[in-house]
Amino acid sequence: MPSKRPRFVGGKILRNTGHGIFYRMEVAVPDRVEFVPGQFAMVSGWPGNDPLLPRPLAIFRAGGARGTGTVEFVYKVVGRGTALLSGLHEGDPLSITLPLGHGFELGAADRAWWLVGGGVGFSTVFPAGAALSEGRGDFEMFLGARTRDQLPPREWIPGGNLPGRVHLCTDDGTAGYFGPVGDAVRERLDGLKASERGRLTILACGPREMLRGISESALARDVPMQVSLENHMACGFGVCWGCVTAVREGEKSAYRRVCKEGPVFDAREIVW
Amino acid sequence: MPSKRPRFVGGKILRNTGHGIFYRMEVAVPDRVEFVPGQFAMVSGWPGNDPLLPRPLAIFRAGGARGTGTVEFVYKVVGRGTALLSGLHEGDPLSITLPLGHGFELGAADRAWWLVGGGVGFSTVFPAGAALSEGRGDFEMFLGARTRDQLPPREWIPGGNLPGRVHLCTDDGTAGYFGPVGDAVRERLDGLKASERGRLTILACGPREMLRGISESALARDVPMQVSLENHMACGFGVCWGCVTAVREGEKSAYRRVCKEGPVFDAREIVW
Amino acid sequence: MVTPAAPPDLAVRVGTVSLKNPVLSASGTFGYGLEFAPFYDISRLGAVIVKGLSLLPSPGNAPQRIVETAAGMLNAIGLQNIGVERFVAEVAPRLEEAGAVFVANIYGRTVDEYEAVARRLSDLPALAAIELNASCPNVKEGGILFGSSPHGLSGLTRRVRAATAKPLWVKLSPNVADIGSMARSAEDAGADAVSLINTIVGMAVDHKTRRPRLANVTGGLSGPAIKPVALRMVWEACRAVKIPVIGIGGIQTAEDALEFLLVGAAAVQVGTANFRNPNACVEIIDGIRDFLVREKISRLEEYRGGLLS
Amino acid sequence: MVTPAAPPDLAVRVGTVSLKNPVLSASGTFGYGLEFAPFYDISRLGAVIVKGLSLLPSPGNAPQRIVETAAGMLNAIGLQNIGVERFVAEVAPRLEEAGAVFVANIYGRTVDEYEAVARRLSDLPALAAIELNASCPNVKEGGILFGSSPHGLSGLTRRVRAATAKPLWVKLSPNVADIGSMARSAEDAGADAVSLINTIVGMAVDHKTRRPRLANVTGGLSGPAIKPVALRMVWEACRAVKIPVIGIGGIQTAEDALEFLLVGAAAVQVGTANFRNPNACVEIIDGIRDFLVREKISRLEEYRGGLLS
Ligand SMILES: Cc1cc2nc3c(=O)[nH]c(=O)nc-3n(C[C@H](O)[C@H](O)[C@H](O)COP(=O)(O)OP(=O)(O)OC[C@H]3O[C@@H](n4cnc5c(N)ncnc54)[C@H](O)[C@@H]3O)c2cc1C
Ligand SMILES: Cc1cc2nc3c(=O)[nH]c(=O)nc-3n(C[C@H](O)[C@H](O)[C@H](O)COP(=O)(O)OP(=O)(O)OC[C@H]3O[C@@H](n4cnc5c(N)ncnc54)[C@H](O)[C@@H]3O)c2cc1C
Ligand SMILES: Cc1cc2nc3c(=O)[nH]c(=O)nc-3n(C[C@H](O)[C@H](O)[C@H](O)COP(=O)(O)O)c2cc1C
Ligand SMILES: Cc1cc2nc3c(=O)[nH]c(=O)nc-3n(C[C@H](O)[C@H](O)[C@H](O)COP(=O)(O)O)c2cc1C
Ligand code: FES
Ligand code: FES
Repeated sequence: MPSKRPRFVGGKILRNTGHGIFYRMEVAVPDRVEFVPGQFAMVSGWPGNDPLLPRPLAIFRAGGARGTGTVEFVYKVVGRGTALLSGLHEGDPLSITLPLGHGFELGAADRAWWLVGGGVGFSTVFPAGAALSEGRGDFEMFLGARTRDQLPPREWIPGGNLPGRVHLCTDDGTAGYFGPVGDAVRERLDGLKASERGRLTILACGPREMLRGISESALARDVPMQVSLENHMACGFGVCWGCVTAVREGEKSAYRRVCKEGPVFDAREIVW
Repeated sequence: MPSKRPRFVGGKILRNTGHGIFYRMEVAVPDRVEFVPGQFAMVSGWPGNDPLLPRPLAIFRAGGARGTGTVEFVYKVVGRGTALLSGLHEGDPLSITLPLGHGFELGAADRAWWLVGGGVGFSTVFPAGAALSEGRGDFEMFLGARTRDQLPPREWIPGGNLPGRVHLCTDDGTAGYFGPVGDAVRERLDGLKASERGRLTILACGPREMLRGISESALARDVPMQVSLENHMACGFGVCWGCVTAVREGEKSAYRRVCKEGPVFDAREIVW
Repeated sequence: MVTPAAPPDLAVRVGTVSLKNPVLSASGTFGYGLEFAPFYDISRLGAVIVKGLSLLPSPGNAPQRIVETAAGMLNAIGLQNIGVERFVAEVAPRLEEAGAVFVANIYGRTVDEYEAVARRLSDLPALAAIELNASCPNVKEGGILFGSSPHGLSGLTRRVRAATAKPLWVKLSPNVADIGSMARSAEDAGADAVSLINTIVGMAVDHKTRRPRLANVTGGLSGPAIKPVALRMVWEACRAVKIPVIGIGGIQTAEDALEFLLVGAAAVQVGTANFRNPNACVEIIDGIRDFLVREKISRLEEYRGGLLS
Repeated sequence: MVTPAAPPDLAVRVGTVSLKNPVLSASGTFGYGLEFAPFYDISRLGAVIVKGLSLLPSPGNAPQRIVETAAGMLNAIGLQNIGVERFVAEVAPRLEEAGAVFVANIYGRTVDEYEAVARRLSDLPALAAIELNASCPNVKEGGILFGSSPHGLSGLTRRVRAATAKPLWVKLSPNVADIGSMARSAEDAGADAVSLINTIVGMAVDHKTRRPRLANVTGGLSGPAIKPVALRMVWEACRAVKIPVIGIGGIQTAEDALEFLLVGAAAVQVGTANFRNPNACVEIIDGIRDFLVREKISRLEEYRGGLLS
C-alpha cells in the first residue's frame, strides 16, 4: 500500500540528464511514492564510504502505482556528492529514504499564492505549484537566478505557459526583472491592495539571505510566509540532531531540526 | 619519448568488456608504453578515498606511438577495487603508474620455455609468450583453472592456435588435463630427457601454493624457474616497504619488495 | 530426509543483562528509538540505547553541528536532549509499549548531576541498563574531564554505581593513551560493562573562509574511518578486564560487527551507519545470522572471542 | 598595461631551517627519496624526509605488513631500513647531488642508540635537520615507550638534543590523551620543532579466517581517514608551544595542506598520498601557489595561522 511513512528503498535510475546547469533524474522505486510538496529524500548512490553521508534532495515529482513507483529529482552539481550523482547511468542503483520532513501547508483553496524560488530552490517550490495547478489555485511564480542560463527550463515551470503567471528575475538582467528576486517580490507587494495582500501566502526556497530578505518584506506587510530551509544533514529523519536551526519559542529561542520540524517553517519562527 | 622509467599518467578507457569471468580493459594513455613482460601497473579509477589504494595489475599488452599510447589489462573481479574497475565505462578516466617492477628475464634465444599460468595468473605470463612468439622462441603454455569456464578465451593465448603448444588443465576435468596444473607440469617434466630439461626454463604466475609446488618439482630436477609473486601493495614503486616477501640471502633470509626486486623472482630465492 | 538446521542462537549476555542478539543502537544516532518505528520493529534489536540524557533539558550547541570527512563525520551536537523527566514521562512508556529492550545513556556537568539522572532512571522497571557517558567531547562538562584519567573515571563510576541498582555500563573515551587502564578503572569502580569507543576528537576548517566548519570548532569523529582504531581498543580492553566489553566504532555491516565479536566484544553498537541506511541494525542482525548458518556455527558464543593468532 | 604579479612567495622557516616551500615528504612514505627521481625533480620539495633510520640495518616485520581500511591504511612495516652507516655512505651523497634539502628521521631501541644515530648524522653537512621518531607504533622499541608520556619524551629529547648540533625536530605520537603537553615537553627539552601526527594505532581482522590481517596484529593508521584528528592535534599543538609545528596526517591535496597551514603549521608533510599519486607533493606545491595567486596573497606567511573564529 502506498504510504507516507518514510521508507528506505533501493532505486534504479531510469533517466539522468543534464538541462543547462541542472540535472534531472528519474528513479524507479519499489512502490508508489506519495508526498507533500516541500518534502525531500536522502539520496546516496555511490559505492564505498567516501562520501559517507546521503544528500538531501527535494522530491520534484513522484508517482506510480502499487508495486511500481517513480520519483524525480532536480539538482545542481555543487560538490562531490552531486558530482557523483551526475555521473550515474541508466540502470545504476540508488539508495533513497523518503518522503521526509514537514512540507508546505497549502491549506484553504480561496487563497492566493506566490511561489518564490532562488537558484535551484525552484525544485522545492515547483511541486507546490503543481499541486495548486491541480486544485486550480491562484498562484504566481517568482524565479531568480544569477543569469538567464541558470533559470529552469520553461517547460518545467508549473503554469509556465500561462501569461502573467511567471516572473523571471536575473541578477545581470539577461532575462526578466533586472535584480534580485527579493526586490521583485517586494516591489510587487507594494503594488498590491490591502485586500489582495490579505489573501496572499508566500512560499519560498532559496539562499538563506534571499529568504531572510523576502520574509522581512512579507512579515512587515502581514503577509504569511513559509520558508524551506537547507542545512547539512547526516540522517534526514530526526535522529542525529545535526541539522538544527534556531527558532523563536516564546521569549526565548530553541534549536529545531530542519529535517523533521522543517524543512518548511513559518517564516515568523525563524531566528535568521 | 617512450621510456621505461615509471610514470604516473592519466588514462581514458577505450574498452572495458567482460569475457567469461575476466574483464579486458584497454586504456588510452598520453604516450607509447614499453614494458618487460611480467611488469605491472598500479591502477585506480574511482572518485573518493574509499578504496584508497591503487590496485596492481599486470601489463597485458601495450603499445602506441609517440604522444598516443595504449595499455591493456586483464582482470578478475575479486573485491571492491576490481568491482569498481569493472563498472567503468568507455571514456572514464583512470590513474595509472607504469611500468613497474622487475619482469621476466627472457635471456638467450636458444632456450625452451614453459609458461605456466594458474587462474588469472595467465595475464602475467601471456606477455612473455607474446614476446617469445615474436622472437620465434620455443615455448609451451600450461594453463590451470578450476573449471572450463574459468580458462582464458583461446584467442588470447599466445600460440593458442598452434597444435601441441597449449596444455589446459582443470580441477574438475571439464577441459584438458584433469587435475591441478602443477601435477601436469610435474608429469611432463618427468617425461623429458635430461637434455631437454637442460634447455628448459619455467616462468610461472598463479596462487602461491601452486608456485611453491611447481618450484619444488622444477628445482628438484635442476630446471631454472622464475616466479611472479603477488602481495598487497600500497605504492607499487618501492617506497613503502609494505609488499615484502622473504628471500634467501646466503645463510639467512631477508625481506625483499615484491614491487621492486619482484614481482618476478628466481624461484631458488624464495622462502615459501 | 534432511532436517532443516535450527536457526543459530544469537543471544548474548552483557553481565546480568540477556539480549536476544548482540546488535545495539549507539546513543545519539538513534534518537529516542521511536523515530525508527516506520522502518522496522525496534524490538528486534538487542537493545535500543537512547540519546544522552541530562538532568535538565539541554539546548545543545549552535549550528553548524556536523561535517562530513573522509569515510567519517564530525559532530558537535552538544547533547541536545529533552532531559530525564520528559524521557521518563513521555518516551520510556512508549519504548516499553514497543517491546524494546532499552538502555539510557546519561551525562552530567557534575558528579551530582550524573547521580541525580541515574537515580531518576532507576525507578523505571523496564530500563535494562544505564550507560554512563564519561566521554562526550562536545560539551565542556560532558564527562571528558572524568573520562580522560583513570582517577577521574573511577571516582565518577563509584558514585554513580552507588546511586543506582541498575546494571551500569561505562562508555569510554578513545582520547586516552592507554584504553586498557581506563577499562580497568571502570571495572574496579564497579562497572558491569564498558562500552567503547566514543568519538575521537577532530576538527575541520574551510581553507577559503578561514573559519572552523563547526561552531564548536572541534567535534567527534565517527564512522568507518575510525573502525581500525575502535577495533584495536576493543581488543585491548577485552584483554584488560573481565567484565563484558561492548564494541562501538564504524560498524556498518555484519562483517564489521563480527570483527568486534571475534576480538572479544560481548555485543556491538551501531552508530553512524544508521544515518545512511536506517535499516542498518536489522541488516546487520540478519547478516550475522546468515554468516553463522553458512559457517555451520550453531551459537554465536562459539564464535565470539575466537581470534586466532 | 597590467604588470604580471610576482609569483607568490611560498618560503617558510622551521626554526633556523629555511625551506623554499612548506611541502615535505613524510618519513616512511618516500623511501630514501631517490625513488621519486623518475617522477619529478625532488629538489622541488621543501624537504625530503627519509625512511626512519636505526643504528644497525633492520629487517622489519614479517608480512602481511599493510591493510587497506576505509579511506586509510594500516601499516606495520617495523622500520625496515638500511641502517645509518649505509645511509651516510650511499644515500646522503646522492640526495645532495640531486639538490634536495633532506632530513633524517631516526629511531632507536634505547636512548643510547638514538644518540648514536644522531651523532653519526651530525657529520653530514648537507643534512638540514634530524627528525626524532618518538612514536613508531610498530616496533616495540620504536619510541612509543618514550613517546607516550611527557616525562619519557622530555628525557629522550634532552639526550638527543645534547648529542647533535643539527636542528632537532621531535615527531609526536597521536596515541596520547593530551597532545599539547607532549608538545610542551619536547619544547622544554630543547626541540627546535615538533612534527605531528604519526600514525594512530589500529587493527584489522579477517572475520572468516579469524586471524589478524597484520602479522604484527596492530599497525599504524594513516591516510585521509585520520585528517580530522591530525588537524585538531596540530591546532592544539600550535596553541601549546612557541616552536614551529609541522603538520602531518591525511594530506592529499593543496586544500588539505592549506588547512594545516591555516591552523598554524609552519610546514606540512605528505605521506600516504604519495602511494596513490607519486606526484602528490608537487601537485600540492602547485596547488598552494595557484590558491595564493587566485586569492591575491603575495606571501604564504600572510595566510599561515590566520584561522578566524
Ligand atoms: C531539504 C533539502 C532539500 C534540498 N533539495 C535540493 C534539490 O532539490 N536540488 C538541489 O540541487 N539541491 C538541493 N538541496 C541542496 C543539496 O542537498 C546540496 O547541494 C548537496 O547536499 C551538496 O552535496 P555535495 O556533495 O555536492 O556538496 P559538498 O559541498 O561536497 O557536500 C559536503 C557536505 O555538505 C552538505 N551540503 C553542502 N551543501 C549543502 C546544502 N546546500 N544543503 C544541505 N547540505 C549541504 C552535503 O550534503 C555534504 O554532507 C537540498 C537541501 C536540503 C537540506
Ligand atoms: C604484481 C601483481 C600483478 C597482478 N596482476 C593481476 C592481473 O593482471 N589481473 C588480475 O586480475 N589480478 C592481478 N593481480 C591481483 C590483483 O592486484 C588483486 O586481485 C586486486 O588487487 C584485488 O583488489 P580488490 O579491491 O578487488 O580486492 P580486495 O580484496 O577488496 O582488496 C583489498 C586490498 O587487498 C589487496 N589485494 C587483494 N588481493 C590481492 C592480490 N591477490 N594481490 C595483491 N593485492 C591484493 C588489494 O590491492 C587491496 O589493497 C596482481 C597482483 C600483483 C601483486
Ligand atoms: C551525531 C552523534 C551523536 C552522538 N551522541 C552521543 C551521545 O549522546 N552519547 C554518547 O555516549 N555517544 C554519542 N555519540 C557517539 C556514538 O554513540 C558512538 O560511540 C560513536 O559515534 C562511534 O560509533 P559509530 O562510528 O558507529 O558512529 C554520538 C555520535 C554521533 C555521530
Ligand atoms: C608505510 C608507512 C611507513 C612509515 N614509516 C615511518 C617511519 O619510518 N618513521 C616515521 O616517523 N613515520 C613513519 N610513518 C608515518 C608517516 O610519516 C606519517 O606520520 C603518517 O603516515 C601520517 O601521515 P599520512 O596520513 O599523510 O600518511 C610511516 C607511514 C606509513 C604509511
Ligand atoms: S539530519 Fe539528523 S536530525 Fe536532521
Ligand atoms: S608496494 Fe610499496 S614498497 Fe612495494
